[in-house]
Amino acid sequence: MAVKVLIPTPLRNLTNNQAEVSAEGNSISEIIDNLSKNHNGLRDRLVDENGKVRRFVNVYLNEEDIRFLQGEGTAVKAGDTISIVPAIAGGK
Amino acid sequence: MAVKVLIPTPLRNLTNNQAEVSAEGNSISEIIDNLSKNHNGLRDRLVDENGKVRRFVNVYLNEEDIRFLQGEGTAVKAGDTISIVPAIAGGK
Amino acid sequence: MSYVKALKCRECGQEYEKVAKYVCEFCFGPLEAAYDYDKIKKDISREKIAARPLNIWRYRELLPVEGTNYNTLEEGYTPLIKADRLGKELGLKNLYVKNDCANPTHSFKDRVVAVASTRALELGFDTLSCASTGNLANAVAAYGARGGMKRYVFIPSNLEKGKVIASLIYDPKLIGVNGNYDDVNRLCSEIAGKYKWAFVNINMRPYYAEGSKTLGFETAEQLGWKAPDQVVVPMASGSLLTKIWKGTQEFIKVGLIADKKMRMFGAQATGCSPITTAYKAKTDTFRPVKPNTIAKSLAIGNPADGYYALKTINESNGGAEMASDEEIVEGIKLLARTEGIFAETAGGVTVACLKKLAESGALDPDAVTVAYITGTGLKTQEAVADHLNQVQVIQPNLEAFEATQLTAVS
Amino acid sequence: MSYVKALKCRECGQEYEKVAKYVCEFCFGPLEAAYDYDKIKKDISREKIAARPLNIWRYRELLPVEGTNYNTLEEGYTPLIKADRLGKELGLKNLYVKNDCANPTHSFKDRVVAVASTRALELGFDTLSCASTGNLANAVAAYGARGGMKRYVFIPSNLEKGKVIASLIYDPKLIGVNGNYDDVNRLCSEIAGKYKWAFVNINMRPYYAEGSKTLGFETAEQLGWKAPDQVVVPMASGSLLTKIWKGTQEFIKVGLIADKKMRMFGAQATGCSPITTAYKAKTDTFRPVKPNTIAKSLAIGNPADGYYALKTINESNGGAEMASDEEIVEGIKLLARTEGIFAETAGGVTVACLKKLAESGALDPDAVTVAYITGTGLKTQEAVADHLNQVQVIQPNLEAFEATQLTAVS
Repeated sequence: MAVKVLIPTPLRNLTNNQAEVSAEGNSISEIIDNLSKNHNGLRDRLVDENGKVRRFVNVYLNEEDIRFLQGEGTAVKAGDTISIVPAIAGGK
Repeated sequence: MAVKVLIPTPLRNLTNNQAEVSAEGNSISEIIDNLSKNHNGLRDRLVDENGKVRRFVNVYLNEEDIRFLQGEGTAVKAGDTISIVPAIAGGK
Repeated sequence: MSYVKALKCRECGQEYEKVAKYVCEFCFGPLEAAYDYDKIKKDISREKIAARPLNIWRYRELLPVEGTNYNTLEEGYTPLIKADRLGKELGLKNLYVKNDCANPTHSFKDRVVAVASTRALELGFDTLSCASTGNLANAVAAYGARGGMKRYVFIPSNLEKGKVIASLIYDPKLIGVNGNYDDVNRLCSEIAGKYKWAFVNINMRPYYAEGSKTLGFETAEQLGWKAPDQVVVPMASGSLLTKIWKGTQEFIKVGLIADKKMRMFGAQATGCSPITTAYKAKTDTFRPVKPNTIAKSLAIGNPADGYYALKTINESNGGAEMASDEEIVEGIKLLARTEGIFAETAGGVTVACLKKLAESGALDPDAVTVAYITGTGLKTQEAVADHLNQVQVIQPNLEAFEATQLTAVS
Repeated sequence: MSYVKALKCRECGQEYEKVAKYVCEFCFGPLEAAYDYDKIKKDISREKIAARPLNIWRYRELLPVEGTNYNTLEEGYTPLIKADRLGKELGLKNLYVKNDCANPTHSFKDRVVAVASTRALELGFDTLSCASTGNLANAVAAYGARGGMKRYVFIPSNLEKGKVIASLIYDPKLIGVNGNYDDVNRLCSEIAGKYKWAFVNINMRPYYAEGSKTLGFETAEQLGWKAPDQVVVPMASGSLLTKIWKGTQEFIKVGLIADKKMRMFGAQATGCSPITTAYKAKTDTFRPVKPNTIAKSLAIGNPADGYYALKTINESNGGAEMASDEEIVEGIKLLARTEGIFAETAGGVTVACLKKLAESGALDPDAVTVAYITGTGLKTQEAVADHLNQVQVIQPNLEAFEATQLTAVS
């Protein structure tokens, strides 16, 4: 099952400058694992050696932060959109 | 014809500390002239040697500045109230 | 210890003790602090001033208080900004803006209330009071709180809620008087006559008014101990203009700066312009007016210091201008767009008149020019609200952004 | 010339050129300016700093810009007020309040935007931009204007008119995005990826964030070149707290002040307290929250610098507290009533948490304590409007005054 993944600027050198790619998988971690098939090195930028999403990476499933869902284990379905967003400064 | 005259603090040493006195006259200047009959020296505090109200004295007839009326010549009638108010700072 | 010898009537010269008294008992003229300038000249120096904290009290010898127990929130020493973009639009090559929005309650009133409240505490008052429609009320409520004083603030009862909150926050007794500003002031005169309270703009006026001189002091110090060539000052009662002049003359008198012919220009709103009108008519008598302008902090129809302001303008070879409500709004926008400073309506009056004075040739385009911005636009937002560009609303995606903004994007 | 060697990833140490880049391409960690402290130590001195103008640029060696062509409105060097009355109420004997309301657009954001916009001009950008709901929008609109730049400010489209005016006045392109603050930020990330614009809080973040250090610098200088013992700082992303810490450590490192164990205390709103919650739970992972608090400038549910803020709090033997909406309002009122300072809601959070930390014994009552007030209450009046005493309305005569006020009059 394929979902749309939005790629932030700092990673687009790994996606041929594409802002949007697609990937297969039934959960966030499967999607992330599979991203590297077509885009070499992408997975390692997003997760650490234990497969956990890195501290300064935010992953959204359809506008919802996956930390509000089931984290890396969150299930995805066809038509979903995943956004990867670096932490953004603001406030104090 | 008698009218009520409100006396400001700096002049009350001339009115036995009364905040309000009454005076006779048909115009502002007649009233001011007559004020000194009962209150020695009061007139000279209010008008200069030419009988003009001093620069820093404001005279109100029933809440209206006499400079909006006919100045010292403004007519008064029984029951009117005259207020004497020193210029007050404010703004810039 | 103080360098003030007495309070002295500006009209007849009669002297009084340094108490809470504001008007001459003989001629009703305003009382003013009289200093021993010879002594100050011996005791003061640029080095001494420069070593002191950055507030109005660095000029303590020329302020009318006795001790050094200041009731202060670090008022004064506000930015003097070189305004090249605004200057370019107006054809003025050496333009500065003195930005008094930076004060603790965001207007120049903090200067005068700091002095008045300090003196009030010295004289043993435990209650600070004023009549005001805005900036002064904020400052009295704040400095009264800072000084641990009871505070009674009198306002017209129909004042907008927004302006009331910025005073209420300091928890004063806030009294709304059914009537206009004149009624409020008249009531306050009566209360000041009966109760032993310090009304900053009534019985404390001789001290209060001296605080404005610090704008003149700072300008000279910030320009490198040199007075500007020409200044534009907003006028209500006219007090501020005369005090900026007085402060500068005092700096010359005590030897801190060289003598210089500084030209004083006054700015009023067309809807309340008795001083400018008298100036243009070449008369020295004022016809009081019923104010009708968005510049409410300048809406004083019967200017207590108008006579002296006019005299100062004329003697300094200066001038006076006035600005309509529309020009005031444009003035606020012009300053914000070119220099990033959001001024209150009185600042709009200053900028609009600065523009007119520049265009008419009254101002020397090469001379060092200072325009005084006396308070922040955050307090008078309603005056500009309907005169600004609109927000452009888009959907949260790049396509929507580009579709609406493409022409603007280079 | 600059003392910044490179931008460096705080996580993995990877170095980058000093361009508009904010995130490590390898580990997504935040990039930070890396200085040559040995060289700075040789070149800087108290005397050198003291002789410079009173704005943030007096600490130029420790700021990430190359030249001296600053885009400035005289931000910084705001008052550090001894707060004895507030201290007495809280049982703190050496309390100070750092009042950043005095900045040009009346919040500490002027510090960060001054640095970001100066660096943006150095890098050749002609457009300044940001995503913001308030203070940052005002500062970017103002400093963009001051620098002669085009300015694009992105806000949620449902923002109150009052907050919009204080940005619109500077005539930026103001884009209302249909969505919440996160949506606005995400759109801005995309625009920053495509257009050569300087987004102060995105691609300019390494420069922007350094501006906050000046609060730490100034506090130490104003205390007589000495760091305070303990400070209370409001936290949204947590950046401000880490930068005040960093600035103080830098002052120690380059020899301007003596080494000292300064304790860092963070203040959050209960309705958005991921950092305080993590602190209290003794964990270093954050659960993002959906903000629900009147302290909108602290309403960032996913704190980008939370990890570092927590680390700093723990390593400095500090602490963290949180305040409910009710406590925030009381905090604003308490500060205004005792010290005459009208703070924004974030300031209410700081004061409320200061109170709790004092009461719980977390703060040492004898130590030199500094509380940071980051912006003016004039921008968040709606938060307190319904919680203040009322105006007492009277007829304009002495009898009416005495009838209603007599009990209050001594």
